Amino acid sequence: MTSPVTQRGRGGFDLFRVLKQFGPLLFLFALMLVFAITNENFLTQLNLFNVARQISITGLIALGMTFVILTAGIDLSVGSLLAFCGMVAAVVAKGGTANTLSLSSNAGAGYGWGAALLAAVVVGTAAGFVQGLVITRLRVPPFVVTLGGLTIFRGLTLTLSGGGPISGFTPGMRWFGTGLVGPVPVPVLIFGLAALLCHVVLRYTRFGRAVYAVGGNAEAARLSGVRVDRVLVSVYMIVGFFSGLAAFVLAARLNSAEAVAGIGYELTVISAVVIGGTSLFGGIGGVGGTVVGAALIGVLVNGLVLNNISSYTQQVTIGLILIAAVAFDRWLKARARA
Amino acid sequence: MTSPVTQRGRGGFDLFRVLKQFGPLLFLFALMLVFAITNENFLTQLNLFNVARQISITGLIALGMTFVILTAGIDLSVGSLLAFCGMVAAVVAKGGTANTLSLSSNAGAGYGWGAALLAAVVVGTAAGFVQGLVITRLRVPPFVVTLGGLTIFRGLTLTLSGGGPISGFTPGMRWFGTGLVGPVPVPVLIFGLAALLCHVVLRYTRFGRAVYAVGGNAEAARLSGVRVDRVLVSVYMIVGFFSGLAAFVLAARLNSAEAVAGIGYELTVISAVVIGGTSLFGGIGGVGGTVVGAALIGVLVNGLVLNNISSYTQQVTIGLILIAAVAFDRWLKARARA
Amino acid sequence: MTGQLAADTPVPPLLDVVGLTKRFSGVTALDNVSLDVRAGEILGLLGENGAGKSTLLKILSGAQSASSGSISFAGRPYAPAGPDAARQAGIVTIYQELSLIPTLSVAENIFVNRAPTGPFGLIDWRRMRRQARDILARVNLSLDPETPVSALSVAEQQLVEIARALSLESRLIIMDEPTSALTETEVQQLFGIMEMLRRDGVAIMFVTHRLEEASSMCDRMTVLRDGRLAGHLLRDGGRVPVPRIIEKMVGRAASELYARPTRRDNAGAVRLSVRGLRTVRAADAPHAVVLDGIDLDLRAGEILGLAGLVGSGRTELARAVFGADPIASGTIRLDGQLIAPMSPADACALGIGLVPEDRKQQAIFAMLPIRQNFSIAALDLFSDGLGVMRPGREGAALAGYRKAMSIRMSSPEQAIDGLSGGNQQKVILARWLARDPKVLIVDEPTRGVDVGAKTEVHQILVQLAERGIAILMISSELPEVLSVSDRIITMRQGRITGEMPAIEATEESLMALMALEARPGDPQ
Amino acid sequence: QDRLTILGSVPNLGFPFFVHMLNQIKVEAEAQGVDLIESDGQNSAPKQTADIEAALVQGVAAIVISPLDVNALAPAIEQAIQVGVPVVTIDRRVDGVEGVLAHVGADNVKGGEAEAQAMIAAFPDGAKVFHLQGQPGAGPAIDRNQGVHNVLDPMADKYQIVFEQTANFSRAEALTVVEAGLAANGKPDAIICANDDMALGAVEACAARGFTDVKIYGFDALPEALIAVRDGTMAGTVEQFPGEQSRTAVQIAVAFAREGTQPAEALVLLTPVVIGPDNLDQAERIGETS
Ligand SMILES: Nc1ncnc2c1ncn2[C@@H]1O[C@H](COP(=O)(O)OP(=O)(O)OP(=O)(O)O)[C@@H](O)[C@H]1O
Ligand SMILES: Nc1ncnc2c1ncn2[C@@H]1O[C@H](COP(=O)(O)OP(=O)(O)OP(=O)(O)O)[C@@H](O)[C@H]1O
Ligand SMILES: [Mg+2]
Ligand SMILES: [Mg+2]
Repeated sequence: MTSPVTQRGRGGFDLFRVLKQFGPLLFLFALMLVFAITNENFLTQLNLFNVARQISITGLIALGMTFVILTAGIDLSVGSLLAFCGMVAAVVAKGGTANTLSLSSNAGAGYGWGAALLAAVVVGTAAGFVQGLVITRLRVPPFVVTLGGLTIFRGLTLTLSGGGPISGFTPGMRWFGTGLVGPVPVPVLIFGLAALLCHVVLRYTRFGRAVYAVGGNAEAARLSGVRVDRVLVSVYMIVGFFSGLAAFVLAARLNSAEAVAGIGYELTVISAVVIGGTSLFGGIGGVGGTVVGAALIGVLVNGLVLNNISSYTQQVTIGLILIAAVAFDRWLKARARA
Repeated sequence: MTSPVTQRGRGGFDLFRVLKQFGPLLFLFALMLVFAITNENFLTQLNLFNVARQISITGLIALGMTFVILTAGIDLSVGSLLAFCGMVAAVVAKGGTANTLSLSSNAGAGYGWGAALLAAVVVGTAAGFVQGLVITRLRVPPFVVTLGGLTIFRGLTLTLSGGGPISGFTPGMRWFGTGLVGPVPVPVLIFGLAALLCHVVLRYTRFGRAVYAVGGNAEAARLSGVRVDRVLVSVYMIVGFFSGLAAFVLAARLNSAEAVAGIGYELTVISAVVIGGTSLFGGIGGVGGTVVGAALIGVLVNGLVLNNISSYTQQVTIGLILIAAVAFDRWLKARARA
Repeated sequence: MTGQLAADTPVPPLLDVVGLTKRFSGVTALDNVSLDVRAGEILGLLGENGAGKSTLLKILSGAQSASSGSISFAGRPYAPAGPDAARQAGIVTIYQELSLIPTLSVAENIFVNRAPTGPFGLIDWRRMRRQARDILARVNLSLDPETPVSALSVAEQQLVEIARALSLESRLIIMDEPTSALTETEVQQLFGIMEMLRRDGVAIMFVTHRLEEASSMCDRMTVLRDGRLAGHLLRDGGRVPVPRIIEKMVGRAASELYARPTRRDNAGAVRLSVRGLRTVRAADAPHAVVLDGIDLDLRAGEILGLAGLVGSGRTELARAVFGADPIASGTIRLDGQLIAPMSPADACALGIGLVPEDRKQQAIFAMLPIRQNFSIAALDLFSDGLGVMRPGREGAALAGYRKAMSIRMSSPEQAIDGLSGGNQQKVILARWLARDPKVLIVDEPTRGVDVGAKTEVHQILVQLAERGIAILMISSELPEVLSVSDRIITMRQGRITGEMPAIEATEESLMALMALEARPGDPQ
Repeated sequence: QDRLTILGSVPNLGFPFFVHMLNQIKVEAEAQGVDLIESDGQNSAPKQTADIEAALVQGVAAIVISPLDVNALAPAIEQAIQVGVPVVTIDRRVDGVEGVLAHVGADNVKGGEAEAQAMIAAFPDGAKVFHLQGQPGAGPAIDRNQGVHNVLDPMADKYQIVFEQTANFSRAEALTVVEAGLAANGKPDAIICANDDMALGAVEACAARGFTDVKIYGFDALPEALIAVRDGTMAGTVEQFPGEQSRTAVQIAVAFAREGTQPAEALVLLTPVVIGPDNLDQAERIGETS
């Protein structure tokens, strides 16, 4: 009597169980297919590398944000921190805040790209460390601490720069934003390597395991001997590090560090992570999804711009498609479960 | 031998147990004290009513957001929805999108403030309803749905208005933004009444308690017979309603509905709720805290402006003080525990 | 068999389940199960961990839906759309995994969705508190109804759940392991209430792994094995002997259970020594017991049983020693060295382990795979010097425990919340066994674990002790304490009230010590 | 011996253009010997309104303001006028409010028109054009866009806008948008941008593709853009003399507040000028580029 049901259940079963892992990826492919059909320039190598380069900035930060969100935390300060680290890198690269506007690089004056890069990531990591300390020691929720960070770092950036941009870097520094290795843009290479590293850390190290455990159930993690506070401080340092790295790459790419850089990035970055399947309540997800999420957003914006869709319609479309992407993912998972 | 310890514990105990309930409020008072000392104009009736009127717009939305956050949800779309509802109200008030820029009110043409108000809250509530449905039926996380809403409603607003503002309303409508009842500005009155109503709903109705139950543990609430999905849809409708109401008041106050209205409000609003002690993980908090949180932000901005602190320094200070306010609250609660 | 029973009695069954099947992805949890329950009877539902008991009950309570099969309740077809519908129909459930809302007060949890209202439909808080107090009194729980549930012990939560269920109008009460966190006193109280309900014509379905309980309480028993019906057992005037139940459950003749493990005489030097331990009252657990001058010696190679009533402070003692809660004063020595574990991580590093009593809140990572749940306390052992995991080592260790404790899972990558309660408990035990600590504290180690596996767990504890590990075992099941421990101490109100070699102890003597009033002359 | 206090309010200090404006207000206020309350609208009409309200509480003698939005700031400005505080507006004129003491400005629509005219002058025979717009809904974005279209729409056959997108006044966004535009449409002859930041982003995008001869026009005449014009990477930028506007406005406001002097003209309009390589010396901030 019940066997027909059983068989029907088993039939569709396996396919969905495999597919459900790849919801966002499938959606990304579908989207790319649509754009490939509607615009012949979409699938050109030039355009695809453009997209890849574009997503690499927010993508880098999204890698760090994945760690944070896996612990059920959040970091709203990344956009401001990016601006701040970029400004610091620029000041170092130019050797001070004077003479900041010459577009032509005046290599002699500054401290070179090495020092600038170091400054950016050190400042980013240190900012993350401080925020992590406030979160763990003073028990202020991450949302509040990093929202404070959002306005604090913006204020510091404006103070440091006086509101204006700092422009004109050495070719050595600019290579990190505009250079190529073979056919691959340097930012894409950096992003790719960083993603790989993060994936390995999350999946194959003790620290990665601890991140998932803290996000899955912080109290259980504590009672299992995980040093929860250390893990938390570390993830904010990681996202700070990546904000600094992204800041450096962005400044190198634009040949300029701007005080208004990164406004609103927090939402883009968190979207990439969440669309990639990482749960805001922690413990579920990973870096692979984040890369797909970042790519999905990048492709979407690029495809709409390529098709010269009006910016009003673009906004409506982007919103709808992002929701659809996640809805599709949920639907696949629900199918697999039933 | 143990009695000294016991006594010491008991001694501080009661004071802190009472105080811990009022962390944000105490902090607010301290802040007001500082501003009262540093600036003689701060405590004037005029200034205090200014502050109250200023916080009433985001405050109204924050009331609705309190419901959402109590269920462990979030609504990022409120700023865009505010712009959209405001634009709809303006179109209704002006009787169409033509002739939208005359600042002098042309009462004959439009449909009157009643219709405009109705349109704003109906559109807001309906938008919340749709978002709530997507969240509960398609199981898309609130963060994603309302982030989509954030761009969708902004796009719709721009489409509706063609990018420009719609200005010039009847005195009847403007009264809601600029009028006085006795000495009290109308927006403050509306905010006060709404806060009272929300407090009663949350504390003294089954629906209100169901909101807490869903946020405390949705699965347990379901097993206890709470219709979780209905509660969820309702809270998004409530925040939508308040976004519509706030939009109407804002348009009335500025005598203009702008397409760029409400940008970034989501963070201000959520801050007010969180600073007021409502947990982003749901189940804990209430409307009283939200009012205090909104007031804290409003007073802070006002006091810094009054003291002519430079805008950049202001941003840094605001960030630090918001973190300090919450840290103080946590410290009080932790003290009470010891 | 069902048919026979129905023919014998004129009363039609209140609940009739026919051919119920439930499939999860990859697992058939219930396979064509039929049973019935009549008004005024207590039906025991028994089976090994993962046999499908909870699944069956969840379907009846509307929490899950069946894949196929039919149910009728009170003569009408019954297919509840949700828990609310089930309740409307008159079926009330106490779930195995506690389902209270931690952020709300006890009173509110009792009255979720049905708070008493006054004028204008507004909630009448005062009436709610009063009624809550009355309801709590029925299970002899004298809690302030304003206390948030998050501050309650597992046992207290269990009692609140029971109280809530009793306060609902119902014709069938489903209880999934209601006694697993309770000590004898509370259990007897619950049984008293169940008797009363039975007399009032309420039907009860009752799941337990304490077979003595089942044997004494149930009018009939339905036994599940691997999701299939293994058979029914009738009281037939006398009690159903436990070995017969076991035979039905496991499908073969029962070996001797609760056999006192062979006496060992290998208690070595003092491993853990606690002197004058005191804790402070915490605001988030205001009514929790405060330890008041605990002195304790735990020797290498011995199993020290810790007995006490609910709220006697056993859990507090375990947590304090493990560094999970701050201590106010006192010393803890490990191998003679003064240690003051500031945190569980420190305790772990020193070689102390703790299996907590509250599995759901304090032990499992519900959404994570079994593998990660298993290895979290021993990451250093499963990784190399650089902190890179060695999945091979990890997998082999897990496979070993899976076999040793017969953990029923489909794969190590399965999320742990897909396991039955008992199997989850085994994974948590394995987590700490893998750590191989010097001192292992187990708080209700066999909560929800079936008879067979319980024996295995006991044997494992004994083996550990034989290897020189010092074990402190907290258990609310006196037979377990008696059979596994070498030495037993009892607690009451945060103090140690007695100590004796297990060989001399009896349930009666322990009960007497557990119930001992504070000695006269002691400061309050 | 009461020193006067005035309010100087600009829409958004995140942007260098307004930073310059406020700096010039500050300079002139010092020169005039008055105290200045500085206000940053932070891109929010309610915020700028609140700043005006706070200034009124403080009892300022005059208000010099560049309103974020001409309509939304009208009620606040009206309120100031009602309590007898003189208001001078800079850059953007508030319509329909009676009693504004004076307006000093260069019309953004006119500026947009001038920008488009400059492009036409460079390509008399027609051109393929990209157009980068500012933040949707923002006042200057709307006005500049309208100016550009006022000029180009009637000549749509000769000057085709093949690609028109917003880049939100942001350099980073302009870079990515132009990259996509180039991929989809190939090389344009000219790119018209609603501010200098976007123009500089467009410069980077074109440079990356080796399209160094695209004529790129910006708006605001920021020092960085002036350098780019001098170096030939940008073709031109629109100068609206924000510094002069600001200083004039402060002078008018202070004179009225001190002596009740009515301004000679209630409407001071500076004609926007497109700065190219030839007339760099006309740029207000050319001194900051050396
Ligand atoms: N949500 C789920 N997803 C997948 N499998 C599940 C799920 N819930 C239960 N199962 C499986 O169904 C089977 C029966 O589980 P159930 O919880 O009913 O056992 P049980 O008899 O109550 O055991 P215990 O005595 O340990 O509580 C188990 O094999 C379990 O792994
Ligand atoms: N820091 C804490 N945080 C949360 N809960 C706590 C804390 N300390 C103690 N508790 C809870 O308070 C309860 C008080 O009773 P206690 O556990 O001491 O008695 P017990 O003898 O272990 O009995 P049982 O565990 O059976 O209730 C504990 O079970 C524990 O769950
Ligand atoms: Mg079970
Ligand atoms: Mg206990």
